[in-house]
Amino acid sequence: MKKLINDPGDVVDEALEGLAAAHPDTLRVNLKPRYVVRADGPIVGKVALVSGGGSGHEPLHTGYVGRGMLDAACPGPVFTSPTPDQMAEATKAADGGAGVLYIVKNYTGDVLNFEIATELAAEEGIEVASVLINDDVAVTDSLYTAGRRGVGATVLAEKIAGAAAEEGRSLAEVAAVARSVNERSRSMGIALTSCTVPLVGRPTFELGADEIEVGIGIHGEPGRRREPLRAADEIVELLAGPILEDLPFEPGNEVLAFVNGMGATPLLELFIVYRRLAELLEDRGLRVVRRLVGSYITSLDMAGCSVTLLKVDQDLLRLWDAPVATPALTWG
Amino acid sequence: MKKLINDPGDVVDEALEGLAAAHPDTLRVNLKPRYVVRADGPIVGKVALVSGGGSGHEPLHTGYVGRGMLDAACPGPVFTSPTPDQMAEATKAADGGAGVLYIVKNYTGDVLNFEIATELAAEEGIEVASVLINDDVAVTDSLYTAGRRGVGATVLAEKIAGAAAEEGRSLAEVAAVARSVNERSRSMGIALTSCTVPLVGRPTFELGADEIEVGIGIHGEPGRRREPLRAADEIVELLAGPILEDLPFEPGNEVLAFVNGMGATPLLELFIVYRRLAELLEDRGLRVVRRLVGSYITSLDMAGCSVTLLKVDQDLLRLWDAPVATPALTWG
Amino acid sequence: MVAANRNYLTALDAAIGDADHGSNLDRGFTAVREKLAASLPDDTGAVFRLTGMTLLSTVGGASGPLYGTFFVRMGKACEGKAELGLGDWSAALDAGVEGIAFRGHAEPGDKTMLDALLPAREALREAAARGAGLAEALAASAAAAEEGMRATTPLVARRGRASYLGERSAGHQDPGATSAYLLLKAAAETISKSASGCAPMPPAR
Amino acid sequence: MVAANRNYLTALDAAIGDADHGSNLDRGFTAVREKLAASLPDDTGAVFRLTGMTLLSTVGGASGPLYGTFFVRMGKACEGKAELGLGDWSAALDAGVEGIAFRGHAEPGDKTMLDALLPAREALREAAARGAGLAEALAASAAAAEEGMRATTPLVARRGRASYLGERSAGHQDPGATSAYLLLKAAAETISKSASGCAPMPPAR
Ligand SMILES: Nc1ncnc2c1ncn2[C@@H]1O[C@H](COP(=O)(O)OP(=O)(O)O)[C@@H](O)[C@H]1O
Ligand SMILES: Nc1ncnc2c1ncn2[C@@H]1O[C@H](COP(=O)(O)OP(=O)(O)O)[C@@H](O)[C@H]1O
Ligand SMILES: [Mg+2]
Ligand SMILES: [Mg+2]
Ligand SMILES: [Mg+2]
Ligand SMILES: [Mg+2]
Repeated sequence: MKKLINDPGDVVDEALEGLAAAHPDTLRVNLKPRYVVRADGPIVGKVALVSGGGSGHEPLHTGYVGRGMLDAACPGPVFTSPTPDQMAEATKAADGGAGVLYIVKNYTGDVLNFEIATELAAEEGIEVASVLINDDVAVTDSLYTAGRRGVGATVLAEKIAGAAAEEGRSLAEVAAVARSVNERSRSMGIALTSCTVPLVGRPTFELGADEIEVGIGIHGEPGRRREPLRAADEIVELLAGPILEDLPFEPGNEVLAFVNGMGATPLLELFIVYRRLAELLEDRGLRVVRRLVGSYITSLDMAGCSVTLLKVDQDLLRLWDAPVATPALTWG
Repeated sequence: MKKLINDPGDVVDEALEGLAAAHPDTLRVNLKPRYVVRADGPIVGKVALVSGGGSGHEPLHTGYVGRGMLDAACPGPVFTSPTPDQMAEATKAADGGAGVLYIVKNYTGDVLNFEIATELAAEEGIEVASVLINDDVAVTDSLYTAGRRGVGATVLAEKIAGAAAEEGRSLAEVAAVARSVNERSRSMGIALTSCTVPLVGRPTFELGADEIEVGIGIHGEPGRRREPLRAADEIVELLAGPILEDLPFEPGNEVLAFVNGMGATPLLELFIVYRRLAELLEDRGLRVVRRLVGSYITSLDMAGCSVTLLKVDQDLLRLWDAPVATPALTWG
Repeated sequence: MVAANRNYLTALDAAIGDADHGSNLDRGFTAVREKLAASLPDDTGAVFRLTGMTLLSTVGGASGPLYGTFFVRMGKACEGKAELGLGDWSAALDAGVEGIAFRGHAEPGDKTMLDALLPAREALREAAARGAGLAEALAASAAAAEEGMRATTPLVARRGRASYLGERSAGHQDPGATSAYLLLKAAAETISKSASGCAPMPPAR
Repeated sequence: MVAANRNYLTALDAAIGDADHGSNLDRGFTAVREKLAASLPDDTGAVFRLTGMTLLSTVGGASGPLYGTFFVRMGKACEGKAELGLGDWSAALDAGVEGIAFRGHAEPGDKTMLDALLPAREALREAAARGAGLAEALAASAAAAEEGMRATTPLVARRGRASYLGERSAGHQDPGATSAYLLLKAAAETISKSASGCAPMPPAR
């Protein structure tokens, strides 16, 4: 395993210390238990957004703490959801008296731990609402399973709901915005290589030199199937097809198109992917009105990419454009 | 070779098309010859900043075109400096009548091609000044060699000189600012893995599982020496030592600390690197007043990092903080 | 027990999950051991409760809330008891297993830890009904868990991370069912060593 | 010639440079071939000049401006000449090599293309002085370039990208010296085939 780390068991805490040192004006890091909060929080009278999940997806979630996005993030160990006590502490630290929204990626661990945190917050008299993100079309949806994973739409929901909270909307309204982002988003990803969990020291799965994993999540889980390596343009078609069909996205729809790198894929390649995606969407009669290209929700050192489409409306668009000032997303 | 690309010969043009599609509000791309200009340029009465170099270092330079930074960038083929005709066209497209500053990384190819471009611009009656960036302490400096490479300081010089130009300073003044950034900056990098040039299809060099290359540049050149892999903290010490000695940086100095990823290294690891760097600088009595952590000047899919320190003064600090709106750097 | 099997559990989780089940439980049970070493409550219920609360706040993932709830519910069932007879063990296991079902909404055959735990609690009930000794009963319960664990191999997962793999999850043994069996086996072995039953769950190793 | 040796030149450049010398020159000479195929000027000087301008605008890197300048200067030296005798060739090579030295500021022994070109132009001068035939003279020139090229191997680079390697650049043959030799060899072979000399640099293949 070749990584810029010290003791593999210290990866999460040391990265958090580095994050704190690198962004002292934006955020504060607490290590026991682990959570990250806005440096200027809690914001009295504002709905607070709290998210969290396993580490290894950086900049998600800790890099999205700041004005216009998250009030707090709870990082778990690598690929392991955080615990209820972290979430409870983060909730108290972020609460500005207007309620707290949990943005929860749909993984059993995240769901259960946030569920217990919700019970703990209720005991403290803090009003909490939760929105589940489950945008991954690679997973067959069914009432009788754990359902679809939360992937790319998480970034969009955190940005857009964050802007809604910043505007002073109520807990129910902010939750509705986050839910709407999730309902209007679909994603799918592929891996060129596995990732290596520091405490494990070996790649989670082995891929041949000419193979890709199709339908991966963000935890180094193997995907739905293995296929031959192919040109970037064909990979885009492989990803866009199921996404477009699923919602479905239809001619005339205005969309935000998001090409995401899995951690070890350079920007040069992501732009090659985006090029074909933009072309394909135009061919299908969709109007791409906003774009995001970069490594925003990753899987350690995995090479690969995911595509997310969000069907926007005027409100979502305005909220997307609203100012944001976090380590990983900044504009306006 | 596993990359998200189509024909390896099309990598640069396709990535440029993707960049153009992804940032239509910020920049325009011209393909024959290749250059990228601000969408709102040329800015009449403003000194124009033009840079360029081989591709494969993204977001450098194309991702830094926009308000407060570059007016134009000329991307060459992968790791090969662009040609004088591209530069001449970009110069004409960017020129706002107040002169043009070339920011040139010190590589023979870049230097010679920009030299010829300067001759061409003179024929067109455009006033051009050039600033050479050569901040890499891994290379022994000498009058009789090609001298030191330009690496991390390039990003800082483009941002800071870009702000100076935006403020309306004269060509000589903007050039002086860029020169000052270069003189006050020092960098050094290491690689955990080689990169693979698309047209070559194999890694440029082979590194053992327990080896790192120390003193690498940004073109997959092997470094000054090979050493055993070690903990991130020790790698930081390996890099910081020669940097601090060289300028030298001294107790009480205010510095901007920049930890850069080489392309395939995830943010999690860069923050672990930054953590130790911040600690070490504090121990040496330096005051870190600004920080930049991320993959800003890369070497395709190389894993590794570089460290750059800039000794700031009040003017440089103010210019660093000034608003910037490019695909890869945005604030204010 | 958990520390010794850390890499085994993680390898199982690498095949159909995210390669962390072993380190998750190791982190949790290491914390439990430290807590119990610092002060071991007399009350078995309190031991279980402390174990559960510690797992809840240190494990994370899916298994943290599930095993946490398991032990907290067992603790409630054993409240105030210094020693546990077979009937107490059976009632405690019932409560714990129901806690997991309540928290995780899994059904039998979903390829989860429940597929080891449900047969284990049945075996314990039966042993109690036929008046078996505690050590024998716990051994039977662990054996049933082992069988349930093995039976997860051909299943297609419907809960947890393995469910994302769809058909590809078949052919691999479930990590959570495996850790559940290992916990029950450790309990059986401890009780059998301490001869006449009654020691609470051992500070897992 | 260049296309056939693309991978060889790139491999040399991978060892002490950035693995692009072969593709750089291939790109350039492919463009030259197309330009000359479209319309071949009568004037040898114009052919060289067009070659140089095309290399300048298509190669990039260090070798683009260097070989570009080389051919542009050769073109100037041959201006207006439809055929080149040995004296013309020698004057042209002198001009070209001086162009490279002017542009690149390299000294003999810096481990660059000059280390092949300087001995080549000496050999051509000498051959002209002793009244050799054109084909023989160009062959001698190519042979001197080959020797110069081989002599770059032990050198520590002081110019170009290889200089960043310091001592580690020793033990590798310089890619630019190699391509310079290959160009001169191609010129010698073409002239020797066309028997009585005078064809301009062949549309390199
Ligand atoms: N809904 C559920 N009900 C019961 N057990 C579950 C459920 N979801 C997952 N599990 C169990 O949890 C185990 C995985 O635990 P672990 O790897 O620690 O968590 P994570 O999946 O979050 O990484 C699975 O092997 C399975 O036995
Ligand atoms: N200053 C110089 N003078 C003469 N030749 C040089 C100089 N610098 C580099 N070269 C030659 O250029 C060759 C490298 O060319 P190429 O790989 O195409 O460009 P780059 O180094 O920019 O990638 C070297 O092998 C060397 O022979
Ligand atoms: Mg996990
Ligand atoms: Mg090059
Ligand atoms: Mg797991
Ligand atoms: Mg080269």
